[in-house]
Amino acid sequence: MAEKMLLQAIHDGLQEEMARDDRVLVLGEDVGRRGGVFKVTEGLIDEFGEDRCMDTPLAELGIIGVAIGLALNGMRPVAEIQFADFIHPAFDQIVNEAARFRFRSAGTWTCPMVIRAPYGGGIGGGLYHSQSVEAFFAHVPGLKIVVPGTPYDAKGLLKAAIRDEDPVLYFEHKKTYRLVKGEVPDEDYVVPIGVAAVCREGTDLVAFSYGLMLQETLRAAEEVAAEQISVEVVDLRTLRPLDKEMILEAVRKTGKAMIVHEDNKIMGIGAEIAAVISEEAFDYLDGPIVRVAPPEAPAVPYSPPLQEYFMPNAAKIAKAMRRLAAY
Amino acid sequence: MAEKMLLQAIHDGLQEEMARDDRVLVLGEDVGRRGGVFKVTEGLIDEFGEDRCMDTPLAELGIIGVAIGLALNGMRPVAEIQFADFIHPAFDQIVNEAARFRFRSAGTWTCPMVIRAPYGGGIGGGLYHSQSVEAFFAHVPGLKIVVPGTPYDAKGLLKAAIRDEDPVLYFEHKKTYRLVKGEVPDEDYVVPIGVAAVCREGTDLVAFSYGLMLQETLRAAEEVAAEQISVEVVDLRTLRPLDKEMILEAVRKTGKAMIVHEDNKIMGIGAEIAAVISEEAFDYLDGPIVRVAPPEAPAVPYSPPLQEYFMPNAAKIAKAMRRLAAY
Amino acid sequence: MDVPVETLHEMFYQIVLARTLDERMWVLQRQGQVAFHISGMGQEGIQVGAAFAMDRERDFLFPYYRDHAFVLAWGMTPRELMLGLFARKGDPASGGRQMPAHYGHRRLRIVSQSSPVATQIPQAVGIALANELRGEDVVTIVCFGEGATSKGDFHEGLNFAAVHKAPVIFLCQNNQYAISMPQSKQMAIENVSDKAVGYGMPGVTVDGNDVVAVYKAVREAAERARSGGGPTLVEAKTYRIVPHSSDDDDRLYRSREEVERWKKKGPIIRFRKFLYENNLLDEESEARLQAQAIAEVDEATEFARQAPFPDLKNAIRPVYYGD
Amino acid sequence: MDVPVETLHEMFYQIVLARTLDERMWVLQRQGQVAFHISGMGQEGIQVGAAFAMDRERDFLFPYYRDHAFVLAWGMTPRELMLGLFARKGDPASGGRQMPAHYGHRRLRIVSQSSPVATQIPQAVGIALANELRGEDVVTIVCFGEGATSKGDFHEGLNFAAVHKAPVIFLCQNNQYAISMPQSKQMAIENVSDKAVGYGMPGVTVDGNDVVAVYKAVREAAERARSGGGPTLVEAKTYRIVPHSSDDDDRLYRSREEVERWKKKGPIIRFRKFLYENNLLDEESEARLQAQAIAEVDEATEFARQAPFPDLKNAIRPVYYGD
Ligand SMILES: Cc1ncc(C[n+]2csc(CCOP(=O)(O)OP(=O)(O)O)c2C)c(N)n1
Ligand SMILES: Cc1ncc(C[n+]2csc(CCOP(=O)(O)OP(=O)(O)O)c2C)c(N)n1
Ligand SMILES: [Mg+2]
Ligand SMILES: [Mg+2]
Repeated sequence: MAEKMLLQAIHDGLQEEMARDDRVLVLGEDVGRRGGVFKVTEGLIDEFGEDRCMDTPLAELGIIGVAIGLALNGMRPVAEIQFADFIHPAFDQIVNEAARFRFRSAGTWTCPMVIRAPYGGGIGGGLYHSQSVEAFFAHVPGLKIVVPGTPYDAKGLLKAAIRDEDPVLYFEHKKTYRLVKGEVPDEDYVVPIGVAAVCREGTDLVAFSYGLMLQETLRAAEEVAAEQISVEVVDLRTLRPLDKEMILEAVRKTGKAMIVHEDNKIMGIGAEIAAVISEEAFDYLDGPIVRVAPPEAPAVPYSPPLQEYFMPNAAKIAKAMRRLAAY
Repeated sequence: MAEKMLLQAIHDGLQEEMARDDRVLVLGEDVGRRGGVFKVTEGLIDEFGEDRCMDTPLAELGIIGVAIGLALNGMRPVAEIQFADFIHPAFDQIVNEAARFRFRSAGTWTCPMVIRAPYGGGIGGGLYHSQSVEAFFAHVPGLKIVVPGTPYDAKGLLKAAIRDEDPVLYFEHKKTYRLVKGEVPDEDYVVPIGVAAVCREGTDLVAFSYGLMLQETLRAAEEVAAEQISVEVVDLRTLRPLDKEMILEAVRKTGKAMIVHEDNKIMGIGAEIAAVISEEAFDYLDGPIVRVAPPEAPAVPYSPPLQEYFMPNAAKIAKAMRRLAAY
Repeated sequence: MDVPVETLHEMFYQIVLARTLDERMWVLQRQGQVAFHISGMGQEGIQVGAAFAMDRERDFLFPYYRDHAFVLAWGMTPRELMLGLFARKGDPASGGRQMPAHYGHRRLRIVSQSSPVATQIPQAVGIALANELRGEDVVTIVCFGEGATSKGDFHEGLNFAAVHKAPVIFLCQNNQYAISMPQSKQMAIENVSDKAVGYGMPGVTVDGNDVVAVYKAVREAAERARSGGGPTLVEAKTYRIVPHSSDDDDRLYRSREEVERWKKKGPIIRFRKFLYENNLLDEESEARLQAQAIAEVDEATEFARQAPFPDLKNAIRPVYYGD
Repeated sequence: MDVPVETLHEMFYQIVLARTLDERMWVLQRQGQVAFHISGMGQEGIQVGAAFAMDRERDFLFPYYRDHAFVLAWGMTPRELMLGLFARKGDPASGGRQMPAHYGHRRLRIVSQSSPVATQIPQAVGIALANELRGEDVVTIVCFGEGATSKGDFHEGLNFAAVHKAPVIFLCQNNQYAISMPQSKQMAIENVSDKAVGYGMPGVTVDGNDVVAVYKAVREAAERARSGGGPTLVEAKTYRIVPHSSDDDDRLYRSREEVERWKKKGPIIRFRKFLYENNLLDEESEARLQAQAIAEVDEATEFARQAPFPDLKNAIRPVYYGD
């Protein structure tokens, strides 16, 4: 066991999977000599060569389309989208193609592939280097979506994603790359897709979150604990398929639920969680289901005070926790 | 007043707006001589010429990108996407570009444009000619989304969309084109964007729907009325911005809510409506919020029995109504 | 490059068979026995010529919806195609989930195809790259119409293939129309093959109604790919002699004269003439082939008509592994 | 086509001003006064040459993030650019919402730009078409790097423009790198202008370090567009003499020798030599220009540094009309 940054955990997960299975390869813009703009793929080109650490033209549709072909024909591609904000040109290839091969071909053609994309704000990226895009894909049968919140999960979920037989979107929050550190085992392990984690036990209400917001939610829970408000915090980790059992169990236990995310509120992941709870745990609810999310503007603005104003944070979350606890 | 098919109402709305305002033009694949594959643009090329009824190359990204440019420079383009299933290549241009011009330019550059797309299943279109895509866009600040359910609304909402200062997605259900008929006034009128409509009054529960499913929901309400279950039916008409006031009012009145749509359940419009209700009308709820939607498979299969099995219909909806009423 | 006589005969039979099957499908659709048909008529010359130029035991085929004759020549049976048309149990492409003509056959390396135009192009590049990475002697051929060349998928796919020297053949079946849009509204150039210039790969235009010419052009491209020479764009020019699909009415956008003129230049008429002129076909053997094709198609039609519908679970599964 | 002496002088000053401003921005970033800078250094020759070839009173400019010198020459002020860099109130592009170098200026017809590469290309075609439809004598010029040519947006935009004869100039500023990717990994051809062949429009390659050559090439393209001749693809070759942005370390992927070699061929050195050789510039006037540029940049820096931050409502509005 060693303490690692989240970034390092992803790097190591890639490296180990490539060493373990020579069907695994990474492709994307600047992943080679440059090691990716965040250095996640650093050194892979030296160890595995240009063929398995493949620099591509500036063409997200093409990257995903080619990755699909590689997957159809026996490889295990891990495609990198340089920023999640630039995944949209590949939307058709992901949603209409990768997600549907198994179904449309009666299971004869399949797409085991991973798409990695750094997402999220708070890092001075402005409208187009800060986006949260997970909600778009969470609507799509055939896809899986994971968002690691800790280095341990980052490595374990990446390995699970690479070994999965279906297309998996793996979103990594840029601000957590160096901010979030934690113990990572040396031996091989996976974190199963589809399983949430209770990060903090509590009795008054449960807050569901993921990614960077998990950190803020934990800080908020700590803050209100001093005021005798006991908050359970659940890291969703997988956004599709949601861990419905754990979600419902936490609600049955606490009676009050809150969802915190950095993505826009309307039609964000919080909507689905609220819907599941209100449909399947209605009798256990002692209060409204609360969503904490940024205002309905298109992504994070650049200027520091604007960014600060836009992003949810521990203080804003704590305020919502107090209100819900008092309901 | 004359009785018209929904298809005809859209055609007339286009024709009248083009005659009224010479900034209005339509563009898309086969919209010229062919009149569009569904004949919605029939005759427009004769009346307005090739410049204002513009056949384009087979390139959805390009169509929307060009339409954005036209809108930025003083025109009022109405871009047709031949089937909603093919809107995904333009996802980036719609979500990252059209939706954000106003915000990113401090209001100096704007995109008043309409994107029309026939959507929906039940017409033997299989996976790729049957999709419901509204949920993806309902997540995006800067966009508006309308789905007419009647010929009256089809024309009135189209006019409102064309006269709107922001990008509007206008989804027309293919099966309603000829199936749904109704009175359409001869004089000019608009149906305001953002306003839902109560189509049937009721007291036991409220069902929210739109598009083709509105018809099935009304039939189901009729069916259960015979069993003394009084269902209020609301046609959402606009999916972004949702008419929150009307939604909450109907829930406060009936105490029980159901959402019916043809799109996949997880992260569909129903999720947002359930979330809004459970957040803002919690105290009025007498039962779980129920969502009626197809199974979690990627779009409608082709073979007739499979299609039948997949699609929600009056019988399935009535069953859910009975269950909720009895709760 | 000489084409063996045996190959010429086989090719002729495949063309006749495909046309016979296609005509029957139109009839079934017009009779209301099936809901939809999209036809490859007029393009059989391209497809059969190309199929025979490939190594059908090893190579990958990524077809498009007109590749009726292509998939037949590649090894699919009339029964399989008819099961697809009727969307019955046993349809190897999709188990009745997809519309007819959305081909796919795992064992034959015919990749499952969707409806959105051109999406298969970058995917085919990935398939080819996988073989290349593993050092296998396998080539991928991917088909599409001239309309598809307008899409970003075409562009990003071809550029990627050229940069990474993928062993792939891009076969554009230029039938001069994309539904109602004539080529002139699709692009401001005469030859699709000129698009190869911008990618730095060879581009050739060939008369798509000349089976042998197509065979030779594709053969050459395949040899280039096999020997590490990378991708080729092959444009085969022909004409769509039927409406876009059974839902289309092509009288709205083109004259009957134009259609009739092109029908006369069709691949069957032309190939037949070539064979007769070279004494490779006579009336008796032709009649025998025709009869055989009709018998095959009759049998396939009956088989599919009587096949059961797919199980209902096909409507919702498999979406994920293990479903 | 002869370039008036006055124009040459103005161009030289604009280049000097842009370089001075750009250098200052690097300094401010390295000092931690601003968070981010993305530079146009080395590309000023292309941008100023092109700007002067257009009608800046009427035409539309759709810039990209290196078009620092372009927007200055087009009429934006150093103050405005500095406000963008500091993301302060009064930034005319975005009111502090966007990252620096995401230009835009409604009054000057400089269209608001986003970060996703190449999206502006089809949009520029639409802008040009609007003028064409209204019969106005207005041309649109749109800029991008050679990396952007790999995207579907480039392809669909250029094809659309050629088919519809839109009065638009596609100016590719080929600086040989897309972040770390050399041109050879981006495309399998030497000249981006060869891509014009596939669209059926003229394509020209010009030395982007030669201001006058760029001026002439763009002028010719603009005249073609104005006279109904449709679009042109102009490739101006140069080299990115700095890292991709202040976040990049270009030593990871290219040698110092390569960079130094290209620095010597830069547009300022070259233009200066040309002016001296033709007795159009002497040391005294050059010194005056330099001093003037520094003064302008000093003033702009101070102005922006002291400007207030944007109002907080800018974080959430305007999203819709009426907000
Ligand atoms: C992305 C997308 N847009 C539109 C369509 C509708 N559509 C189906 S076929 C077709 C024309 C295709 O023309 P071409 O590529 O020339 O092939 P052809 O049908 O002529 O063989 C169109 C527009 C589609 N299937 N996919
Ligand atoms: C769609 C998209 N993908 C990736 C990026 C990240 N990115 C920003 S600039 C750049 C390189 C662009 O290269 P080029 O077009 O040659 O322009 P240059 O920066 O060299 O001037 C990349 C990959 C982006 N902004 N947009
Ligand atoms: Mg065609
Ligand atoms: Mg470059």
